[in-house]
Amino acid sequence: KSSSNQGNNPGKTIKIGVNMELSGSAAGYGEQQKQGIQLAVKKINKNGGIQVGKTKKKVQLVIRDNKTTNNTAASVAAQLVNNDKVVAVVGPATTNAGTAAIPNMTKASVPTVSPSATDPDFTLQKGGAVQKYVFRACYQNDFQGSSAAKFVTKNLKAKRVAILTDNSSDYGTGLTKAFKKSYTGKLVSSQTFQEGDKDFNAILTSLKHKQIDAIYAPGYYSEIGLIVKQARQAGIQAPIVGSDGMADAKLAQIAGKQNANQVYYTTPFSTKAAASNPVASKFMSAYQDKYGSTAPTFSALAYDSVYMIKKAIENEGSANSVKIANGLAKLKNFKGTTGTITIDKKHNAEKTIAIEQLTNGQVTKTYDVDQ
Amino acid sequence: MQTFGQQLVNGLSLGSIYALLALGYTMVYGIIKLINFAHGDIYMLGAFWGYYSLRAFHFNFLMALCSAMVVCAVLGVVIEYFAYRPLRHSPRITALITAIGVSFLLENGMSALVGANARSFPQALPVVTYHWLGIRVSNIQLLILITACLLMALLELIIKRTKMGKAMRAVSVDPEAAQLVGINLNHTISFTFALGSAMAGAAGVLIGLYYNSIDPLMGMTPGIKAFVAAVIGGIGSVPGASLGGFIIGILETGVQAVGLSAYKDAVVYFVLIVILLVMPAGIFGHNRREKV
Amino acid sequence: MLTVKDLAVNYGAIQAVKGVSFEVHRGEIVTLIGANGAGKSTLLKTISGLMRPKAGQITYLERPLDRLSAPQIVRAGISQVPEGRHIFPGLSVQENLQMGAFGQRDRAVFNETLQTVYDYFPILKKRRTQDAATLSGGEQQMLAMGRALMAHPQLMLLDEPSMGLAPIFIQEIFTIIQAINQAGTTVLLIEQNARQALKIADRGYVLASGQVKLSGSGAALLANPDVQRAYLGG
Amino acid sequence: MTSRLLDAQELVKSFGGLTAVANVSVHFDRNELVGLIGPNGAGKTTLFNLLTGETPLTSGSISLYTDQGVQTLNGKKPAQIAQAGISRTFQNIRLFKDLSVLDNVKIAMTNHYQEGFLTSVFRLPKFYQTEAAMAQAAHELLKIFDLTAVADQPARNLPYGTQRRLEIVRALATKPSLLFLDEPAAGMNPEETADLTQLIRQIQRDFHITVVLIEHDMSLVMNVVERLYVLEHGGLLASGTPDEIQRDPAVIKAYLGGA
Amino acid sequence: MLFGFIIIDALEFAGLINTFIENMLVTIGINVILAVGLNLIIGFAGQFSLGHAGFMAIGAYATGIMTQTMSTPLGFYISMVVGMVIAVIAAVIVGVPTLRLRGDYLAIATMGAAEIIRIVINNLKITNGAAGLFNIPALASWVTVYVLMCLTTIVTVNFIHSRGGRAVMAVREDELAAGAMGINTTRWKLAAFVFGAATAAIGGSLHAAYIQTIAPGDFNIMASIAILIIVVLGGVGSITGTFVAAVVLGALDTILQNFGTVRMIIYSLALILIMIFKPAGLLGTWEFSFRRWLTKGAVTHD
Ligand SMILES: Nc1ncnc2c1ncn2[C@@H]1O[C@H](COP(=O)(O)OP(=O)(O)OP(=O)(O)O)[C@@H](O)[C@H]1O
Ligand SMILES: Nc1ncnc2c1ncn2[C@@H]1O[C@H](COP(=O)(O)OP(=O)(O)OP(=O)(O)O)[C@@H](O)[C@H]1O
Ligand SMILES: [Mg+2]
Ligand SMILES: [Mg+2]
Repeated sequence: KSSSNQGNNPGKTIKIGVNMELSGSAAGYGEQQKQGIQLAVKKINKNGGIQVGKTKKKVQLVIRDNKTTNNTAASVAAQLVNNDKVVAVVGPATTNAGTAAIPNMTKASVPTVSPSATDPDFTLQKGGAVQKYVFRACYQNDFQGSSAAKFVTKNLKAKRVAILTDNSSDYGTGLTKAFKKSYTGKLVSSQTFQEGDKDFNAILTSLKHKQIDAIYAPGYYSEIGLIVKQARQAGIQAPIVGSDGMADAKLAQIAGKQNANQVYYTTPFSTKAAASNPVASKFMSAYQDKYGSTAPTFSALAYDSVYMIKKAIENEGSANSVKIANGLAKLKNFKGTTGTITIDKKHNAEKTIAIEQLTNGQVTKTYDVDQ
Repeated sequence: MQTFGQQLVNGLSLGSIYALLALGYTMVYGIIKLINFAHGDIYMLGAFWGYYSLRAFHFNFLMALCSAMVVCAVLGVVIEYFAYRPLRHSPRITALITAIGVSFLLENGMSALVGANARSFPQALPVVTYHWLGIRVSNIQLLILITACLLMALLELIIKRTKMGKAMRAVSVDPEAAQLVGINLNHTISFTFALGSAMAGAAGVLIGLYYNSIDPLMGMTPGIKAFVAAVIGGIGSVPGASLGGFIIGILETGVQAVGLSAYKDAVVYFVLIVILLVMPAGIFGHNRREKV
Repeated sequence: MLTVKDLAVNYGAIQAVKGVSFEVHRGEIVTLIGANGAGKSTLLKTISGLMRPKAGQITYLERPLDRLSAPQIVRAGISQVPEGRHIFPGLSVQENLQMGAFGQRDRAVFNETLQTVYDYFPILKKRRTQDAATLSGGEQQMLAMGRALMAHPQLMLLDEPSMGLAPIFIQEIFTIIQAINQAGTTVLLIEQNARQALKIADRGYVLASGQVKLSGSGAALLANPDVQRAYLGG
Repeated sequence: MTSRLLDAQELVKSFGGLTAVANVSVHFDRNELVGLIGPNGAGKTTLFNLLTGETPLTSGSISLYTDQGVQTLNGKKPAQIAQAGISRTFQNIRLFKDLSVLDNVKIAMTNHYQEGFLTSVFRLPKFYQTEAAMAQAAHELLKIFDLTAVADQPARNLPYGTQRRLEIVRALATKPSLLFLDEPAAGMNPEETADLTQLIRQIQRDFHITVVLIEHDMSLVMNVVERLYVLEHGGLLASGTPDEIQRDPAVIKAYLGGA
Repeated sequence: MLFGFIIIDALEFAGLINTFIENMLVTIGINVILAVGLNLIIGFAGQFSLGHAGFMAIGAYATGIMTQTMSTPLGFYISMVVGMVIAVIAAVIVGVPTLRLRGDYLAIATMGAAEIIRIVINNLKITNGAAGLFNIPALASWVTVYVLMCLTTIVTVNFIHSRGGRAVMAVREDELAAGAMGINTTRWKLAAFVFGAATAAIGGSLHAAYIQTIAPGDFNIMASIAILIIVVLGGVGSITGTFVAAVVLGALDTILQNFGTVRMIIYSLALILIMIFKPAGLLGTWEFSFRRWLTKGAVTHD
């Protein structure tokens, strides 16, 4: 009753909320995203802030932890929009927490940009209409999964594929679903694991004698790294193909450099391509300076999320939350670290996808996948 | 057959890890009937100690292992002193909640301190893989298995043969009477925590080395599994904890080997329930039915 | 040997012992009798360090006891046979006796004491490898006494050793208490079986609702009509 | 035999290698006061446990004679046996310590005052009627045993002797025809024991029930019981009137002692 | 209770309660429902169950799935009843064998059972696997939650103060003695367990319909533990304590949102300290003068 449909307006500063998984099971990824967000805001403020009409306004972050739980994500969303009066929110990182936040965001007419919620339906309402205030900076699963399937068929010429899915989140299962939909070869085996699992020897041993041409393993680097390591140690040399959740330098560290061979993953954020992308290379070096390591994909996506909001404000010439949502919906050819992004009708981020190949832990080759 | 042998090796290595953790659980539970929820997190701290001692202090592997055991032992004693000792005469469920609190504190404290991210563990021992009848066994797998068995034997020896061990048994059955024969309750309980936590520290370093990946939440799931292992084996019993660990390890491996990986944990819990229904105090537990 | 002065002990808000004073001299058997809930067990627990006094002093051989922990008190020469026996189930009879000598380091002394205990209680020797939990009530009581003896006490505190025992055992237990006393151990005995206790006691105190109501030699109390009416069944 | 209440034939109970009760046959008639004595570990409590279903029989048969005819108790659960009219007290007091004295008694009446789930959860009028009836019956019992003053106290606050008395009241509240008392005088001093002796006589008289008691205190046993069974090493050593038993040399040697 | 409702509603109309506060109140309300049921099982029946979240999941998924096609208030209540029925069946299946176990063994067995429920949900098609269900119609408002919270509490308290409640407490105090008094201990333990499960399902339904998103991860071991914490913190065996603890923890959780990353550190420290200084829980077994409370409860109901 107190919430207006006019949305929130900025005060002296532009308040951007962060509804993020900073504790709980997704804390590792949430933390990387927080780093990207903070890096972006620091840079924006160093340059004087965001141009709103005629004045420049600084950005103020309000960071809140949603504990990787749905009801806290909803509560954090409510607090950000009602009490903190933010004009836009970045996060949550996961689809579940993200969807839990949507009703409260919508009620307050404040847009939210998730750096990494990948479920195809995340941005959609029940009937299929678009969620007016929900956006994302990453691919949705269908796109990434089908790209992987194409790559496996065309480039790797794999006729027999085994799937190893992270079964504890929508990320792994969604990608698997998408992969299965477009892969036409033979699925030899489809097994699952849980977030936090460390021992994959049993599954890998059972795959060993099945004449597999490739393994599709969508998931995060912490588990896939171990899968790569244990597969190679078990003597499985088949290519391992994954998704952007493993696009992280830690993958090779965990797997061991000598094991990280014939590893491929779909990614918007090619470290190799970054060299030719000035936005990305600047971000890379800034991240390296601040945190002393190679920038992970999640940080890059979160960084882009902030800049997408900035761009929307500048385009609209207003930092009113409803206007920002309009601006985000109309975003075209936005140059981000993860590529050139256009927001489509369903509020998905359209951008090119690349596939990177690791050899001895280093990115040695980048493939383009044409759609 | 080869696959079977390989899976057996997989199961045994996984089982020895659970066993190593279950030992600490079973000891602490045996003596003060506390499900020490923080045990898995002490194991995590052991792994992190190993990580830093190898990287920053350039310890060799053995030194890292031993120092982690010492550090974790001290930590276990400190936790007992501050968090559990004040509650010794309170309902057990209160101490359980405190243990959960300690567990949260260690997990989130470490996340805040070093970041929630997974990191790779320094490879302090070069991996050597032995082939035998087509079965691959790595030196680290052997190391873990042997360490688990050695520590188990050592523990059994301490409990059955030494004076402290007898004191532990006495305290566990009747703390008041134990004091009346001159046993210092606090020392005995501290000793138990030290011993149990040292096991967890050793497990932390070994597992860090084996899987090469550690993070602040790594203790949560294995902690619960290890407790389940201890219960299956008959909580309070050292051989039981080891047996329980191996049962779970082999069970998980078996379930995944036949392609039911999605139901791996469900099967473990199902077997747990079935075992408890047949043997309500676990395999080696004595079910002392209350005598009226 | 043992002096208790104005001792008060509480369980939370409940005052179980309200200012009790008494003495035990070396070589004596002293008995405390009194109704249920009079505070007898509480008193013993306080002497042996399981509970802390709220007020008053306990001195043993000129030393204050109230600062010492239970294990320290055992080492100082006081051992208790607790109410309800409290043997260690799961440990064998012999292990139970070993636990009794927990503070003891000298192997020879240990063996000698063990021999003495087996002499008092030959049945325990027969059962020495048996799990203590499977002993009968009377045997458990003997084990509890044997275990206390293993610590080589100078002062032995006995809390209702005859409770729940068959008449034939009761006689035996009192005989053994006398024998232990004869061998040089001072005994503080709590009993519901007041008649038997007073018969073997040098002196006795009558406790009622946390306070000493009467005291005197065993024989005098036995003859006291009040005691007869209240504690000896007329 | 019209006055027979319970017949136990050739009861055997073994725990692993140990035979705690070996081939014991006992019977109890209506309105009897029977004693059960024997050395520690003779199997007295175990025999009670067998008769009340607490411990399953190894072999043997137990029959209860009720108005509806003969009923076998073999294999029945304690709760079923209690419902059939056998109640007991325990060697170590087992009251519901944190509950009030009144609730202790009401709980024992559970089976005599049925109130449906919905009736009680939604507080229909019948609930209040049943509760009132139950409370009244409970208060009447408490009055007989002089416990009215402490009706609202938690049981743990009562002195030991009173707790023993409450345990007997609780057992009576189940409206038994047969009552087992396991060492009711343990830990009581002679004065309290004398009171208890009176009480047991009174119960048996006023409630017209059969009472069987285990006791080591001969002043109590020999004063109240009409008949005695003596157990030793799980077997029946002797049975008879108190006078006969007191003179039986075997019983003197195994149990009573010389004094 | 009616009174509390009027006050809060008035505040809402006055605009003092925004979505954020409402969110907090709803969470507290749902937690009260869950914790009251668990307190019945743990505090009154003395059965240490660690699987409450499993039954909550059943209620939540019943609502999540059924209201996809029946997105009306009636559909919501039907789904709630269906959830309760399934939860009751599941509780019987789980309870009959496991309630023979004691203490921590029971805890670990119920935890295992709840995990099995969760894993099955995680792998079923109809539940949409790990992705869970979202866009669940918003059929529960703050009012629904409040009314159901009062209703379940009243029914639970009425149960506790009836013959069944006494039987259940007798089982807690001394199972053996209860059996000897003719109380069918298995049956009453099961009754309490099933009752608790049914209320957990209500909590789950409300959760699904209010948050509009559910996933198997919402109902893991940690979720069961969170409810357990409320029960113990309030005082095992005190329904009033459960209320107080749910409110205190709900408020604490909300306040801690301001502490960013260290929120969980503060939370865990608070937990440890409260337990050390208040080992019997905030209220022990104390109950708010419930004679008056009960009559008031009966009035609101009748
Ligand atoms: N753990 C306890 N908590 C609270 N009160 C207690 C506790 N133990 C004993 N009491 C109370 O303290 C008083 C004294 O108890 P104590 O056991 O010392 O009596 P006692 O003389 O040994 O009796 P008994 O002959 O029954 O052994 C009693 O009123 C008893 O109810
Ligand atoms: N549950 C059990 N498991 C194993 N042994 C048991 C069990 N219950 C009783 N016993 C054994 O059976 C024998 C008889 O025990 P019971 O308790 O019946 O003796 P009692 O005659 O009541 O003795 P007391 O007079 O000391 O109470 C004892 O040797 C006892 O150790
Ligand atoms: Mg006493
Ligand atoms: Mg007996």
